Amino acid sequence: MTPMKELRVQLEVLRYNPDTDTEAHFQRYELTCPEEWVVLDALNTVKAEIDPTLNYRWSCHMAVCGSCGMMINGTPKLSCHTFLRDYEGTVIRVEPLAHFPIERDLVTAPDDFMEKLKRVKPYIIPKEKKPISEGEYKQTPAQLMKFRQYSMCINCMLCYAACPEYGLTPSFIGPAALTLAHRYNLDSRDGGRKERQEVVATHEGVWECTFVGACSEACPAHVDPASALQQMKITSSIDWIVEHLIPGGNK
Amino acid sequence: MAKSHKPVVWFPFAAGGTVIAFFIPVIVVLTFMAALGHVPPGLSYDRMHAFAGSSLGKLVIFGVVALSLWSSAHRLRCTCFDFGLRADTLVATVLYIMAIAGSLLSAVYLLQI
Amino acid sequence: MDTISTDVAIIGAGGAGLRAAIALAETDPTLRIALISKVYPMRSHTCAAEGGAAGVIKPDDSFDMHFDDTVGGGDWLSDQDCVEYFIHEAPKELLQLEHWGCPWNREADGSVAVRPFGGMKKQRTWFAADKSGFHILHTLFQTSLQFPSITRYDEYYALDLLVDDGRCQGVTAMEMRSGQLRQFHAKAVIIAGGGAGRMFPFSTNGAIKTGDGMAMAYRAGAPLKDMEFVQYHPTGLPNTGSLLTEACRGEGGILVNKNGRRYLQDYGMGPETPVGKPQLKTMELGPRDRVSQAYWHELQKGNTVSTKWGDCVLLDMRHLGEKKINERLPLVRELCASYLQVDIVKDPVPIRPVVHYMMGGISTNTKAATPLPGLFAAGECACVSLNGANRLGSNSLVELLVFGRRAALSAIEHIQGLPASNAAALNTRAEETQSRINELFSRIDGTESMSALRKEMMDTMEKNVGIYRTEEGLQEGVSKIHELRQRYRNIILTDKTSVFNTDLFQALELGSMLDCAEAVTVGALARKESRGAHQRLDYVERDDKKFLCHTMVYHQGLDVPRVDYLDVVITKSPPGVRDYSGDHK
Amino acid sequence: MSRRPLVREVPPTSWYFHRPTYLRYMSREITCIFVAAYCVLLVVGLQRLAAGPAAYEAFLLGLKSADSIVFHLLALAASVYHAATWFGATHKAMPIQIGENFVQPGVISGAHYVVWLVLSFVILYLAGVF
Ligand SMILES: Cc1cc2nc3c(=O)[nH]c(=O)nc-3n(C[C@H](O)[C@H](O)[C@H](O)COP(=O)(O)OP(=O)(O)OC[C@H]3O[C@@H](n4cnc5c(N)ncnc54)[C@H](O)[C@@H]3O)c2cc1C
Ligand code: SF4
Ligand code: F3S
Ligand code: FES
Repeated sequence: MTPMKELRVQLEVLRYNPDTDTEAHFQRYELTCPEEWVVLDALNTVKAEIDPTLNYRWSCHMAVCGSCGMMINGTPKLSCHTFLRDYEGTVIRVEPLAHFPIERDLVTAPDDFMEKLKRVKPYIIPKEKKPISEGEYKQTPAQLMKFRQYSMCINCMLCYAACPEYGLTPSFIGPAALTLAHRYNLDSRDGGRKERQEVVATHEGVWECTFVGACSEACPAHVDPASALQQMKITSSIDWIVEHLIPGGNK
Repeated sequence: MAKSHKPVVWFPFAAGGTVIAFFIPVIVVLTFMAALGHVPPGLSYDRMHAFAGSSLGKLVIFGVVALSLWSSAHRLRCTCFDFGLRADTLVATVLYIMAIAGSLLSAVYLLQI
Repeated sequence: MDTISTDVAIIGAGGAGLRAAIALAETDPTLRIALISKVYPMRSHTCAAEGGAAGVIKPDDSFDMHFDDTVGGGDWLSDQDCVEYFIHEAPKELLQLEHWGCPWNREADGSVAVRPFGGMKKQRTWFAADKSGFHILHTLFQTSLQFPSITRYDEYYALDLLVDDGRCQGVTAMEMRSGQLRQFHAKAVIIAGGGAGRMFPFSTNGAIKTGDGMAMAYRAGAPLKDMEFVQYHPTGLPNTGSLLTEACRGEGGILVNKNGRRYLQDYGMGPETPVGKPQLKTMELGPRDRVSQAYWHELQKGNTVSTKWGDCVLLDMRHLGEKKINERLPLVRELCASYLQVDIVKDPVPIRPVVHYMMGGISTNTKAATPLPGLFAAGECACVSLNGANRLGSNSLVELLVFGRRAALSAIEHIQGLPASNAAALNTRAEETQSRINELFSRIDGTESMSALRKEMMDTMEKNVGIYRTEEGLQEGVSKIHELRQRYRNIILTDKTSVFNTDLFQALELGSMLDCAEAVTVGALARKESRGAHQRLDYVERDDKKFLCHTMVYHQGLDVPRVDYLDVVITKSPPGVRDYSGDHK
Repeated sequence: MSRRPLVREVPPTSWYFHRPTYLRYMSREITCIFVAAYCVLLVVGLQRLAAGPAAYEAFLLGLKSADSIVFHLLALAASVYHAATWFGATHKAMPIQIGENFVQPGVISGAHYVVWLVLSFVILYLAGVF
């Protein structure tokens, strides 16, 4: 058995407790961890062995539940998928996700995101209703692939923390929610695009996006929200032309 | 929330972005040669005049200039916002008027040729 | 304390809870539904399920075959009336999900595709790449957003059921972001709190799977059923415990020991099948209990590979080729690459069995009703006796749907013509919970550290209640867990503040896990036979004379719980031999 | 005590210093300043062209200065950088699906570069550069 290499890890974690603090401050923890560990493992060790008052969210430890998003050295990351080996010899600065209010320590309030998800009507609005007894809607693999990438979003909100336009203009519906609208728009079973346009094509919708692209860079699920938003700008523009410049087009 | 009229400005922005990407670099090279003192033969008065005199030439020149101007103006508007200039309506009005003015002027000049 | 009045309260917003909520909202839009969950719905652990969900859909398949696979796979401990109901509902539920937008993989003609899975005679596992549970959960969550009658209480930690007049009438829950306790008064309560794999140190389960729902019902008087049946998944990553889905083997991956031998053939799952041509219900597609047990034997024989993560066997998928791996098992490739730094296209992956699933849970009948009136349960926290002594991979995700919906319908039936509740009495119950919390906060003489206690529990479970069990080990386990439950009364909170106090929630979760752990150990000690996932070295045979029955464990306060038994429902398939030797015998 | 979420404002005038990604974005965006300035130059050139040969020759001669060289270099860099970012992004705005698969991003941007080079050479050729 080859022994595991160990790393000396220094974490600098943003702390805030509304019961006792008026401001946030950094706290430093030092510990030794196996080199293959992720930042979340280090936090778990801190919580179990050094400081039980440290708070953060996590569950799956396999980058699929979307709970553990944090700013790590200023970049939004899933802490269960951020490897200590990539930060060897440096202090790792851990902060709550940017652009969301801090509830406590690394725990932010995602209410705004949850509200926006709902607004884009992220569910099938069937083109034609059909009872279960008639079986499945046929969908070819090509039709599936058309939207599949956009259905992979784990709602981790890293893209919101990455997008400066969301930070500057919080009313922006934002990358993940808009991408979800696009996902349903592209689904061959769906007929709800027109309804969703009422949100997508507003100022707060795709038009707030200036194609910074930081959302796609941050996305751990390779959803590429920036591309979805660009595509929706094009379709929304075509809609506008049809509605305003073609006689009878706004029917 | 009403739907936005952003497409009016965004569509020409996107078209302009493509035009800039494909045409501006090479045009810059041409005038750059002039700046270096080697005016390319195609930039001579006669040939330029002939080109701008044809209706296709007029259309091409106008298209490139107007779309590039528009695209730059729109992008500049967003950049102003990004730099923290929050008077967006004012900025937009000024920049778009300038772009339109530039386009109109080039149209007028072209028609004079 | 604020009171929230509702018609039906659902605890848990994973697959089962969301399915129940949607069924309630669709069936009767006037019902007020409170959906309470300690995490945002899409964080629920259903998202981690990879492989897929079983339902008869293809012409060459039949309900009878699904029935036989499930009952045999469960080593005849499944209630056959329940299995019957389940297999017929399964395809309907999966189609319903399809209509709601679930991105199932497809055949070229646009129909739904299915893949092979362990212990199944036919290909009948619907899948969405290797993110099936993820897509099911998100489809359900997103679909639920269209129903105004579903009010979500996200990040509310449910504590105790409110029982009065012999029926369950609500629940107390703490809003995690404020630390405020709320009482929910409801005409019916559905628990969909998920599993309890976190009792064990090495598990595929997420941090939230701490058996709160089970413990809550158990403390309120409902029995826990068949808790000793804990499923080990044969292929977990040796360091993080992350799951490599059974689909790895379904697609053709093989298991080899340090000598390169496909050792499953030595444990009643042979003869060997050609590499890359998996055959249903034999070799690598044997049931999970058998495949995990084979690992244990290899370990005893010294045939395992020793790695820096401990003893392992190898899962070899190289022959599948890069294209197929990327298409069908992208997540698996990604997991191995990042957490083990192994590329499955180029190298075999070291793996070992890992605690995965609780066959046992809150005792329910085919209507998803518990013996406590007004209380219903569905999903992994419930034991409706579908899975018997060993769950077949891909039956669970469907169970969530079938019995989530069933619980909703039963709840609606239950609330018709219900007598008015006594709010004052419920209030008193809720105050008891409040005092319990207050006592925990004000305790200053506590001496036990929570993380130390948790570690002792996990170590005990691993050592004494693992894949193979003995009388001696179980005795030790029972007395150790019992001792830990006593010591738990003496734990001390470090964090005494109100907002998002995870120190507090971890303490409460530890309490739940200890309750569940005691039911597991006590049940295992009493069951003197080997069946499915419960294997005893001292009673190696299945004993249908004495133990063709469900273990029912009743909470007795701080005392050792009471164990009772309930007959298994056999309708058409008498106990037989589990045969995994393939077609060519 | 209870909830008191801490809201952190994004500094509106300096946020782009916070991450390299943002700086890259801003540098892409400010290419428009040089492109716009260059367009103004083109409009002036058109005016000169309309004003007759003498004016136009003077205009061409006027381009010959150190400032003009610097300006041209900046405009060239900006427009090329713009082109690169634009070609790199078209596969996002307009993905092409053939059967089940999408055309690789590299293929789409590569095609753009090829068209770009051909176009540029044709224009240079027509302008008599070679
Ligand atoms: C890694 C992995 C892979 C799997 N793969 C498959 C597969 O391929 N096929 C298959 O059929 N099955 C699979 N399973 C099993 C299956 O996924 C689970 O059994 C199932 O998802 C459980 O769903 P659930 O709705 O019961 O619980 P969960 O999804 O775990 O949800 C539990 C809910 O209860 C809530 N809750 C818990 N405690 C409290 C409390 N105190 N207060 C408030 N709310 C609470 C949680 O917040 C959560 O919303 C897999 C399991 C794992 C772990
Ligand atoms: S789009 Fe990507 S980054 Fe954004 S929430 Fe979804 S998974 Fe996270
Ligand atoms: S970072 Fe923001 S501006 Fe658009 S491309 Fe992504 S949403
Ligand atoms: S813990 Fe689930 S995404 Fe990190």
